[in-house]
Amino acid sequence: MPTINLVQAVNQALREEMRRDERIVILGEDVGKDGGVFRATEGLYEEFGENRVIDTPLSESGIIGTAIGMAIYGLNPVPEIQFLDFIYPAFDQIVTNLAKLRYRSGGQYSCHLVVRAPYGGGIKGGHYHSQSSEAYFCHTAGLKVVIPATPYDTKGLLLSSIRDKDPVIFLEPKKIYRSVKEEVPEGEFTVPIGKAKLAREGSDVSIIAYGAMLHVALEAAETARKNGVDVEVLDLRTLIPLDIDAVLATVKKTGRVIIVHEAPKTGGFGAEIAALISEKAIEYLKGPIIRVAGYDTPFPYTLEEFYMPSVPRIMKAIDKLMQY
Amino acid sequence: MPTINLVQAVNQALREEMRRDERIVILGEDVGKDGGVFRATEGLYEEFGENRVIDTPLSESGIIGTAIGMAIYGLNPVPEIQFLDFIYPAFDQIVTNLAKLRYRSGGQYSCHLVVRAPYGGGIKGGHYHSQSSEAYFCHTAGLKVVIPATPYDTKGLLLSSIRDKDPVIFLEPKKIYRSVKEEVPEGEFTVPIGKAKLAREGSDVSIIAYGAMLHVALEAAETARKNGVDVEVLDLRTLIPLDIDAVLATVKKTGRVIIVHEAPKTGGFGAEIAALISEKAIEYLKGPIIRVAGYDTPFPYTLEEFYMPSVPRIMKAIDKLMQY
Amino acid sequence: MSQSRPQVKDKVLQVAGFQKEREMKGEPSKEELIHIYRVMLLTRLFDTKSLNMQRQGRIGFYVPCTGQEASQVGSAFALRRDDWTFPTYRDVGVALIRGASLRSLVAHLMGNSNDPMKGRQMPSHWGFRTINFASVASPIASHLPVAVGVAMAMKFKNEDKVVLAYHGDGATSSGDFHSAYNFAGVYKAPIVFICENNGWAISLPVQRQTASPTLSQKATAYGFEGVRVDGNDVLAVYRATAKAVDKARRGEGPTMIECLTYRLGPHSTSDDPTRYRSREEVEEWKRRDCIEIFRSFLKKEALLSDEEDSRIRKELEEELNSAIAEEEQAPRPAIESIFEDVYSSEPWNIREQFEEAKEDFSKRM
Amino acid sequence: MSQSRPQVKDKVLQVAGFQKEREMKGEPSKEELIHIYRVMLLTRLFDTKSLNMQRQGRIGFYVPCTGQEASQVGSAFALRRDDWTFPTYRDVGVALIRGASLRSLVAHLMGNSNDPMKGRQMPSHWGFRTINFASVASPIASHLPVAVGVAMAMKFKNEDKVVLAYHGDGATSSGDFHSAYNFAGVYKAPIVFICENNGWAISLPVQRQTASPTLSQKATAYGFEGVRVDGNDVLAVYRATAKAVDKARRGEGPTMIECLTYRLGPHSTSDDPTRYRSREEVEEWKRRDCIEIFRSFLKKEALLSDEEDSRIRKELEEELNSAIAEEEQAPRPAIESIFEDVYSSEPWNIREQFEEAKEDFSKRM
Ligand SMILES: Cc1ncc(C[n+]2csc(CCOP(=O)(O)OP(=O)(O)O)c2C)c(N)n1
Ligand SMILES: Cc1ncc(C[n+]2csc(CCOP(=O)(O)OP(=O)(O)O)c2C)c(N)n1
Ligand SMILES: [Mg+2]
Ligand SMILES: [Mg+2]
Repeated sequence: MPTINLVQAVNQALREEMRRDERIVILGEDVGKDGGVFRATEGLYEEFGENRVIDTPLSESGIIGTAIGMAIYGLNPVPEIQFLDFIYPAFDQIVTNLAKLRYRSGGQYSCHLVVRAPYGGGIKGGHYHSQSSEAYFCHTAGLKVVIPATPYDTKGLLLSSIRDKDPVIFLEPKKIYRSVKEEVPEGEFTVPIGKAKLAREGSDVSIIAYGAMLHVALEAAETARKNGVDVEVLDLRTLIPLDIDAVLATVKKTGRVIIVHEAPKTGGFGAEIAALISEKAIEYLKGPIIRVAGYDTPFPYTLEEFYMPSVPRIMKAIDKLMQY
Repeated sequence: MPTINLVQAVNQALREEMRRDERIVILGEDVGKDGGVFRATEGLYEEFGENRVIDTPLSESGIIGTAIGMAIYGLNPVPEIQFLDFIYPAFDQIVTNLAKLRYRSGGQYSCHLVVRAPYGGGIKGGHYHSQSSEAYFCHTAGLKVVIPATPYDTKGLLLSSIRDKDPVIFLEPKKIYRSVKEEVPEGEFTVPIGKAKLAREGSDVSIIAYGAMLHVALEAAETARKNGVDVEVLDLRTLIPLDIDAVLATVKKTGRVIIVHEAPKTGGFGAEIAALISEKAIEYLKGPIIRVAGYDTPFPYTLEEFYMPSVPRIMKAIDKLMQY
Repeated sequence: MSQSRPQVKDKVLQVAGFQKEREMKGEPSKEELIHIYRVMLLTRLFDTKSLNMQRQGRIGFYVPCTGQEASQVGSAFALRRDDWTFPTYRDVGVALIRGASLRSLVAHLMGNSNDPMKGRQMPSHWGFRTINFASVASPIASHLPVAVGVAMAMKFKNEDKVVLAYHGDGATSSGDFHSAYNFAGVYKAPIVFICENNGWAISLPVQRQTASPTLSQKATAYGFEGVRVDGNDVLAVYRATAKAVDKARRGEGPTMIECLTYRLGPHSTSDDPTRYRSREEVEEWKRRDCIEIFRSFLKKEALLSDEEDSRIRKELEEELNSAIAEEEQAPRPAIESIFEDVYSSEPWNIREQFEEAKEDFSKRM
Repeated sequence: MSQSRPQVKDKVLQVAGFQKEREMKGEPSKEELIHIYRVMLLTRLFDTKSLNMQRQGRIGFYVPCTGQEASQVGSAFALRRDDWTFPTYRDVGVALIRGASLRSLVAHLMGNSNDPMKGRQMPSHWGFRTINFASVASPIASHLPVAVGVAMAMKFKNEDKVVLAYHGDGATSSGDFHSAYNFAGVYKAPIVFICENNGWAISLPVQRQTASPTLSQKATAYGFEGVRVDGNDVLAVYRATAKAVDKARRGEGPTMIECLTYRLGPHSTSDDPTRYRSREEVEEWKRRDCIEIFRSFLKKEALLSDEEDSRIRKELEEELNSAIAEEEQAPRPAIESIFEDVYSSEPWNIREQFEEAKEDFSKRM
């Protein structure tokens, strides 16, 4: 089995699925001839032509809006937003049309499509090439939100997303686009939406993470092991619909919870996880629920490694819980 | 002291402050000659003229974007978004410019202004005239978020917001624009941003609410009293920055927490409150943290009274906590 | 500050000899002319009735279209059955000429259990899949990029279908107007934009909406043609649209048609237009009522007699009254419908919320 | 598919006898012409150096402007000191002609403790309050409505100042372009839009950005004038801008100036332009290098000697090298700066996060 990285997994999933499904159309800025600024769509323009890999004008509301129309008319669009930070001009299309069309039309119309966007920090992109704004989409009923953390899951989840019947916001952790590699089978396989993965078993503390933060969490777990603390790590993979059973299972097992995400702490998706735990499993808790998250500031440039959740910050949270 | 309603309080605050501060400029759709679709700006066009009460073209990004420019240049704009549901075309201006200008320019530039918008359900407005999307703004570092629940607080908080140095999203609960009345002094007074109000003291259960839901919470508290349960009700008034001391004080006092908001439950601001409590005061809790919120669907029309948090739903939560 | 009377070339109803021109390809037959008239009249009756029902508290809200029937009916009549329309809240005439049933319109206004929208949307937020009439959302112009996407998909599938997308004068200021028009131009999408310039966007007159002397000239910024027609002349609207639709069908790209017309009533049932516009302006436009104009044309051309006219009106009133009577019997939607159709299948959180809600519902029924 | 050579009327540098025309009101003096040349050259040198520094890993990112110096310097030279500019990431020439110090530019690229942006923004996201040079955000065109707001405020205060707002060809597709232009037209704001049409928006050629044959004609959709100039002719750019700025200052509203030019380098240091455009196209435009054109004009007109030219270059190189050398000594910003300037004062959550972070920071320093 070939070893590939995360962005190659995206590319492979798109290419294979486009061969199988003629309704798939990719559209976005620089996705065609240029192959995407991260090369996620490299070679697709050459293979599938300009009708299926559409370089668009600079308008995110145009990209998402026309993709919704295509979806209504039976195509299977996979629009790309070049950086998640640039999705806001399309926010109205997403909140008003994409999320609500099925509901508002009484089920007469629907618009399944997958919005792909690289997200998160770690590439020295400053405020506008580093944001993690998944919480906005998680709070918007009608959308599914998927965030893979490994090449295998990226391919499997992207295929599931493309085959789903609902609109999916598919966020790719660009920090690890190239750095995380693993064996990924060629050809068809899927990873189900809505199922978390126990990335590491443990009995003392549970870390709940997703995207690039999974790897920081795993590294912290490894460090903790050396200190004799046995850490379990849950990779959510899908934020909406959340795998509540997996979350509650690990909470009930360890009674100590740390949630890690890059997005600013206040109002981030970690808040929802903490709230659900405090609603459904509070009697199992042996201490406070700790969120290790981005700070409540815009994303900085020079000092980004101090902004993003790090192994030392997670270690501190582990210590705090173990000593509680 | 005259008895006025909430929308009159908005109008009075604007009128009085515009007389005092010549830099104040109102802009928005139908705010001038028409006096605003809810009449919040009634009479201001006549008194202050078309340079200070500006009817704009139909473009929310134009309204907020130009208001930011005016603020940078030393004016004190109070743009109105006709319904909060229509703010999304301006979402990029808000997230990209309004929230980040001070930070990104290293403090060289700032843009204080107050975005006023009616929000929430209860007027039979369906999906697009009923939304409560405060959580999006609460998750956006750089913004303050203020939501009054009474005419007195509306006037006092709007004056504080206009005099603040940071961008404020000021959300007005339109359901109670006319139905809630009280005595409000004419002339200058302020209510501080960042301070919650203990709307009712009690010892058994704490309800944390804001906006129109305050009144539903108070009604539930009154009903509970008849059942012998003593309910405390905290009116947040400001969501960002949250009055964490007041939240923790009531939690520590009663040990039983219900959070009420209209916005959909998943990822709503109630999640943040629950998360903070589970981080900072978990040892005081006598039961789960319960959120009584809008359902995770778009806002319906015919059945809106079943969608919105109601006294019976809150009573059920109270019962559950008292029997836990 | 007021919506001036149109200065446009393509006037049909004011020139004599329409009959002679009928050989023109695609020109409506006598039966079709009467059909157009019927639908315009039905639109007017529906509108008047709906406004009244709102005032009586029988429906909650309504967006009237009186005055704009010619722009709506004349344009949509140029379509084939398998073409698509993307209407606004105001386009009752489009729905009716496309074949929407009165009962479904009334059911929607009542938000009852027969409402195709399942009582979820505010009145006037229609959507009828069976007649390719897209679902309306309130945010102005948000449907326009979507309409272009449908047109692009038609082209992608090598079909010869066309999309007709409606919007107002106010909509031209929105970002989505710009995105939609630009994409339509770049991809030569088979779409025709019908701009119902009714002079007002709630209280803002079109002259303060934009400094552009006409709206139709905005099309040139996107590399396609914009034309201006007398929007109260149903046949002028029809002809301009038929021409543009043909062009789009031939693969020659989009057209914008600015229909100069007037909103004779309030913006919606929540609006009081006397706050912002003069009675004189309204009166002037009332004298140009598009239905009156068409009726006198039909009579002058001996296509419609007084008796026929009264008979038609009576028939339509009966149809309308019976639709209303029937729909007023229908119950409100089942309460569990709140929880359906958010996703293609129900996720755990919605199921859980439904379970919790059931008890509340049963207590409050 | 390629950026064609400009077909524009206002060419100055290619016609003889510039000297004779100098009496024209506001035409630059000899000293000013040399100053313009110096700044264009400095811009080029800065650009080349910055690209190199990025390749050497001394800065993290850069957005080059080589090829566009004439459009940038020529336009901004038409302003008064108290006017404002709203630049893009690419507008080094605007910063320099407005008087930005080399050290502040370099400090920003390095994101060090002298950076006025406090190392918070990616390189090329400038902002210098002292010279009324607004703060750049990445989202394309997001500054345009803000620029119009500043112009509206100038008008509100009855000042005779003007805003110059820059944007690219790609930006014309954005919703914010549309809002900004429309508001500018409606309120007759004292603003001039400089569209640096460099042929490409990353990999998308302008011909596929819009179906409009020119970008300048887009202005007519907003009721004001759009003009097209040879963007590689610094004096043509200057003249067109001076005229438009005067007009705006007189209260006669906005103008759009489309400068036809070319991006000779990559879109940014992350871009590989060979993936999407031909070497021939680039070579053709290299032959029209705006600095070469201006230099030969100055020499032909005997305003600049070879020796003076070399002396200027040498001076500028030294200035630049010493600015870089000095800034490379500066430390990175203090770590607590992450937490400052989010609000005018620190709320409890940020204070709490800072307290928690301190320990982490001290361990990792
Ligand atoms: C994005 C957005 N902003 C504001 C509104 C409130 N609003 C409803 S209708 C309207 C005016 C629309 O004018 P126009 O496009 O001319 O259409 P008309 O109502 O005249 O048919 C406004 C401002 C809205 N629905 N959507
Ligand atoms: C809203 C938004 N979408 C996408 C991007 C990514 N992006 C950065 S520059 C650029 C092209 C800009 O082209 P143009 O306006 O012609 O300016 P130029 O770079 O040529 O100077 C794109 C698409 C962005 N910065 N902002
Ligand atoms: Mg209108
Ligand atoms: Mg460009």
